[in-house]
Amino acid sequence: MKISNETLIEMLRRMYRIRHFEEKVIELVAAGELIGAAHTSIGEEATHVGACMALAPDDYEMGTHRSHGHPIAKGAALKPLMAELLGRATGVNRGKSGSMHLADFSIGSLGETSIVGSGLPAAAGAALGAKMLNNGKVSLCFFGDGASSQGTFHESMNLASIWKLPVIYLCENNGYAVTTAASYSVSVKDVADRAQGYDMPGVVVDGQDVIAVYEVVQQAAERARKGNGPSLVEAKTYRYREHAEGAMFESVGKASHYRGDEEYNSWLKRDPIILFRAKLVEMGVITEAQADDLNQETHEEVLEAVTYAKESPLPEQQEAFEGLYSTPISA
Amino acid sequence: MKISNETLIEMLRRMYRIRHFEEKVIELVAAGELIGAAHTSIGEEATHVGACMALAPDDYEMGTHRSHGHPIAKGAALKPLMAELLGRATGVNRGKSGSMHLADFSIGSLGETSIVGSGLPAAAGAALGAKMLNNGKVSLCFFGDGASSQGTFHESMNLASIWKLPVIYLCENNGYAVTTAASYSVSVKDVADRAQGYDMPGVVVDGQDVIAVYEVVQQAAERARKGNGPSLVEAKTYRYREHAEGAMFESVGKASHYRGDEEYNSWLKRDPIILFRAKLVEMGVITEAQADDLNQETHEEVLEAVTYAKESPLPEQQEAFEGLYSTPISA
Amino acid sequence: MRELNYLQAIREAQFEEMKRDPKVFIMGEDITYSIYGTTAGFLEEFGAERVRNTPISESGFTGVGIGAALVGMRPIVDYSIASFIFVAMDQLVSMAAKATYMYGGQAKVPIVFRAVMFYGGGNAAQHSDRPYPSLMNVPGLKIIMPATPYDMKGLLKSAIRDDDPVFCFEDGTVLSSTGPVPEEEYLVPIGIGDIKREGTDVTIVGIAGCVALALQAAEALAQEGISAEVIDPRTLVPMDKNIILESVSKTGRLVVADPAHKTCSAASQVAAIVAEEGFWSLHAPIQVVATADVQIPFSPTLEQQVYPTKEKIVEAVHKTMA
Amino acid sequence: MRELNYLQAIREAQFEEMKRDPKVFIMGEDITYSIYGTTAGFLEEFGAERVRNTPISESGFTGVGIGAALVGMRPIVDYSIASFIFVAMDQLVSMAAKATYMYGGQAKVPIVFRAVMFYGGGNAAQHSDRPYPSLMNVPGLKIIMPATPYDMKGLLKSAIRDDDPVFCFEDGTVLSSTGPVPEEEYLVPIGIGDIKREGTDVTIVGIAGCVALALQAAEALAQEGISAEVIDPRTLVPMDKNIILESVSKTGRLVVADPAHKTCSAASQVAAIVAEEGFWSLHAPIQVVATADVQIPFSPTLEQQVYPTKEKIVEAVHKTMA
Ligand SMILES: Cc1ncc(C[n+]2csc(CCOP(=O)(O)OP(=O)(O)O)c2C)c(N)n1
Ligand SMILES: Cc1ncc(C[n+]2csc(CCOP(=O)(O)OP(=O)(O)O)c2C)c(N)n1
Ligand SMILES: [Mg+2]
Ligand SMILES: [Mg+2]
Repeated sequence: MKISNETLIEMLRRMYRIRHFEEKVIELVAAGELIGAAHTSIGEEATHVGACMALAPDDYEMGTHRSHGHPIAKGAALKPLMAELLGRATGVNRGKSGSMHLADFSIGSLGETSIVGSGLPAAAGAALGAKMLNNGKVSLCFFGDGASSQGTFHESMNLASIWKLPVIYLCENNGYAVTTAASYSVSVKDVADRAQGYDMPGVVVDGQDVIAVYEVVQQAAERARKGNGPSLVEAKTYRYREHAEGAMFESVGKASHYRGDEEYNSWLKRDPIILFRAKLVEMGVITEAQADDLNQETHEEVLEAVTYAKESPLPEQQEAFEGLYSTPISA
Repeated sequence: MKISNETLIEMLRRMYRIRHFEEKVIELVAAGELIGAAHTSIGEEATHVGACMALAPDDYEMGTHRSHGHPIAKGAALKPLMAELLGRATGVNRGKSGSMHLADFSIGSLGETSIVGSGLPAAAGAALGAKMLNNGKVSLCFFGDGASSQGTFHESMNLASIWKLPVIYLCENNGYAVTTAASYSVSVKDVADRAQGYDMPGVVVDGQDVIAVYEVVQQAAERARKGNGPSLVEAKTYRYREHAEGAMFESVGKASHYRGDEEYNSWLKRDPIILFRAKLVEMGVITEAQADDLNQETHEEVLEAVTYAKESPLPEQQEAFEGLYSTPISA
Repeated sequence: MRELNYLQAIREAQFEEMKRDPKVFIMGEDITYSIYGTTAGFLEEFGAERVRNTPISESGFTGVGIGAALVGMRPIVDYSIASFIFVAMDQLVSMAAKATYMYGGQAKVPIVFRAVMFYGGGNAAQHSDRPYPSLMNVPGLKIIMPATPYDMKGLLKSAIRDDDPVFCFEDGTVLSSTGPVPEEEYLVPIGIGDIKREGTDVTIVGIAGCVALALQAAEALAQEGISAEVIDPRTLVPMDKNIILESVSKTGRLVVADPAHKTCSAASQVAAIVAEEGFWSLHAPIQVVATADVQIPFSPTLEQQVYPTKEKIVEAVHKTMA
Repeated sequence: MRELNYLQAIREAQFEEMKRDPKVFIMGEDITYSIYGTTAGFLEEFGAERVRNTPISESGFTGVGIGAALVGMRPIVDYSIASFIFVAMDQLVSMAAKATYMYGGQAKVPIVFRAVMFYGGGNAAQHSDRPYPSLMNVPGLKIIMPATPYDMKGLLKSAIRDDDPVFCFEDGTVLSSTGPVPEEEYLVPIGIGDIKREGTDVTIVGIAGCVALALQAAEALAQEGISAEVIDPRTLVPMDKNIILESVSKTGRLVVADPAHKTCSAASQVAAIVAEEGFWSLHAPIQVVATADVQIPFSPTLEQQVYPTKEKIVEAVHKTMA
């Protein structure tokens, strides 16, 4: 299936956006301007973008504690996201959620959730809603290799299968849950193998190859829209940073050597952005110059987002006590 | 592998014991002498007994709300069990547990638990304990087709596999969870197929054939004792009664026709006791007369258990407030 | 007026709301067979899409309900027995209760959770829980606890129309109790308590099944010439403080009766509110009559000991009058 | 005397008990890497059998711990952050808390559950829970809440030696706080409170991190000539009522400070106990200073608003003196 140049270029743009956004997050954490746990997606951009671009703009997406890249890949505006990370009133969640729980309902991002495994059932629920509302949407749920050990994985896969829900479970297997290797915690070679146990297709894909991810997710989405039910896709990818930003994890990383240098460097060589950029140039979709511009533009977008965030007001103290309910109490 | 006549006869004895015990339970419920939910195992005796007899007498066993047959199959004395069902001070649990939560630690029955799926992790834990204590024991966990949809199933299978725990997961697939067909709620043909997802053997066995169950469980137990880890065994069986005793379920059963007469009768024809008894006679292990005696003896054991229970005192009221802790509070 | 029992009131509320709004649907284990009667005839009326049997996957289908609510559906999740909600606790706490606030108002979670508390029937520790206090400590959930068929129908209908997650706890000791329920449509607002009996000497706040016990106690006390006012908060979160404080300001004495375990019970919360905000009205110590802090034993001889009773409530009132 | 911080006290308690008893082992996610330092060096010392990394399966490994305890092991289950225990709630409630009672004493469940409550650090609603009140309503669990390094080491060692399930909640706001911890072996008994500061005018009961705030408040109040007595129950279940009631009988005034959400908090329970059993000693309304009944917001401007503070405690004391 042919992917339009426009789409290909948009993919690269979003990958750069995520990369620049995350690099800025690292700076802000180091500078003490961004507090709380912050998990970056550097190295996993192809998985995020390939999956989200394969969906319709208003399809549903749910994600994880590694929360920034998913909505950006889905097309979220950067300013409200960055403002959220800096706890501003203009944050997409009004400064209520911070880094681990971004959401942008305007582009189908129904919420990143930081309790590992907690988003899987709700993603099936959004798919059930789509089915009952007959709105033709599909639901995609990002989850990690670590999350695949939660009971909610099993329950969600089973429910999605027996009800033939239009949902795609996308396992971002970056090899580790914090310091714990998937090779230790997952009792089977590929998480995708577990799809058999739920009578649904299970596909392993190279998570550093955005086009490969795009294609398998597009097939899964088609299958879902046709009413043929859910799919499990496992993207093999890698995070280039420690589990989270902040000294604690740095030291853990350094001290533990839970990822050998050799492994680490071999993955660095497969930087999804470098690979995809080279491919597009080679394909003649863009020139090096145009690619540099994309890089430049997205970097500026991020800088503008930071400026916007820093210039935005903090929430009124009173707002801490507001917004618990959607239906105010009659009493 | 040759099974001794002694063992074969003991199997039939325990199957009769369960049958008579359960038939008495039905009477006691109907008479209003046994209160609370009571789930019988009539029709599933071969699965209980085949599995438990394949274990060593002091191996561990954990079970479900359908709680009577498992400890009996494991070799528990009937009197304390029946006394428990009648809420007597002499009950195996001092009248604290009733029908759904029998346990007899003296024969390795570590507790039946009535929250569906809640026993699966603890069974893996008993296996971990056996491994760490190096006591050579294996742990067997009964669970239903309905329980296989709980997240604890997934988590337990994965943990048992990565830690190579000496545990046997025995799914008693009687086709239904209350009124819900496994063919509806389980997304795969056989629960045993899910073993692949945990890199452990998964075997389907005829749950009406006590010797077949005995043999697969014995192999699983051997594997476990050798340190080769867990197994999943699925016994296809059937309950001849409604989900639980009591008018509510009777009416549900009658009204719902969730099990067609044809299906029901085809399973009745495969009554595990009739089949096994005939086989033993045919094998020349026992005579019809000896089989009648077994039937008679076990029936009398049950009657004695009822007499014992009825003659036993009720607990002292004060005991309601005792036994919450094993270590009394220093304060 | 026409009389219905508590289960019929649940059925009617669900039936009417599913008729009214096609976005309302219900799911739970064996729900099409309606073991307790609250969805009798629903499969025929609304079809299998809106009356969904679930596998035994409480966290899974709770989360499915939440996700469906996030995109505009209005699910009713029926757990049958309240002891099973612990399996779904994370979905209730981390997702249902937190989404609206955490996502800055982007998320609406119009979902109703229902569970019957089957205590007192010899089902022992794992089937007799009254777990609402554990959820009362979790901001974001609304918790209703109707004690009569009238309140049940009216509150459940309000819950289904509410845009927030509402947990409806049903008391197993009053399932067959009947009471007047008008034919015509009505709602009972969430967050408003009710004076079930007027009195002047002592206030008895009854929770769930203890409302009926409190009324029996009030009747007995009347014989002795003690005039007890019986208050039913009906909603535990948000709690109608004022109706309790006003009653206590009149009577000066408070007994709280609650089927939950005493430690951190709803009754303790009521006592704490009055000790903080109604202290100057009190003429005597507050008395809490709740279930003992032990697990629920099976044997009827034992089980009968642990719960609040009419007698225990009367005795508590006597203490406050002493 | 030698000083240790709170995390070092946890580490030392675990280390000593694992040395003492080979049946003690510990499991949790990434525990061999000891992200918080409480198991630093354990892998080298005790090996991978007794220092077990778990997959992210909180119900699964909680149940595994329970099963291992049933057959004679003495597991320590480290959840790291307290917000994750909801995933394991059913195993905690239906299995750990109920087994001993329900099986008539046949089952012993010697297991320790540990979780740090990381609130106040900008981790927002899903990572900032202080969930102990939800467990206080569940009979069968013992719940300890050490507020100082000394109490932490002594109580945790007692918990590991206890034959019942003990939940140890650790307060994230005091992790780096230091205090004297003797070199020689000692135990702090479960169920016994402690007077952290003597006083005569008002009793301040502090829970977890609020003990430190209460002491700061007492210091400030001393400047005004108000003598506050600070009580730390140290164990929430079973609660040391007497130490609280005796203090209130002396001071006649009570403020309870608790980082939990106010509704059905530990503070509400303390207030209820005193309103019932210490009423005649009270000269003024009880004041509860707890976390507001909203979820925890991320933005520091917002998050700072919701928790108890030294100032709020001082203000509450002023109210009781007014
Ligand atoms: C229920 C729960 N347990 C533990 C944690 C702590 N935690 C946060 S992220 C994480 C690792 C998740 O690994 P994975 O699912 O592979 O996602 P990744 O971080 O690799 O993207 C853990 C253990 C949590 N947030 N929720
Ligand atoms: C967590 C939980 N959910 C629901 C129930 C109610 N319930 C009791 S038994 C049962 C069916 C169990 O089916 P299965 O596992 O196949 O065992 P079977 O009864 O067929 O032996 C259900 C739904 C329960 N006890 N626990
Ligand atoms: Mg990972
Ligand atoms: Mg079954």
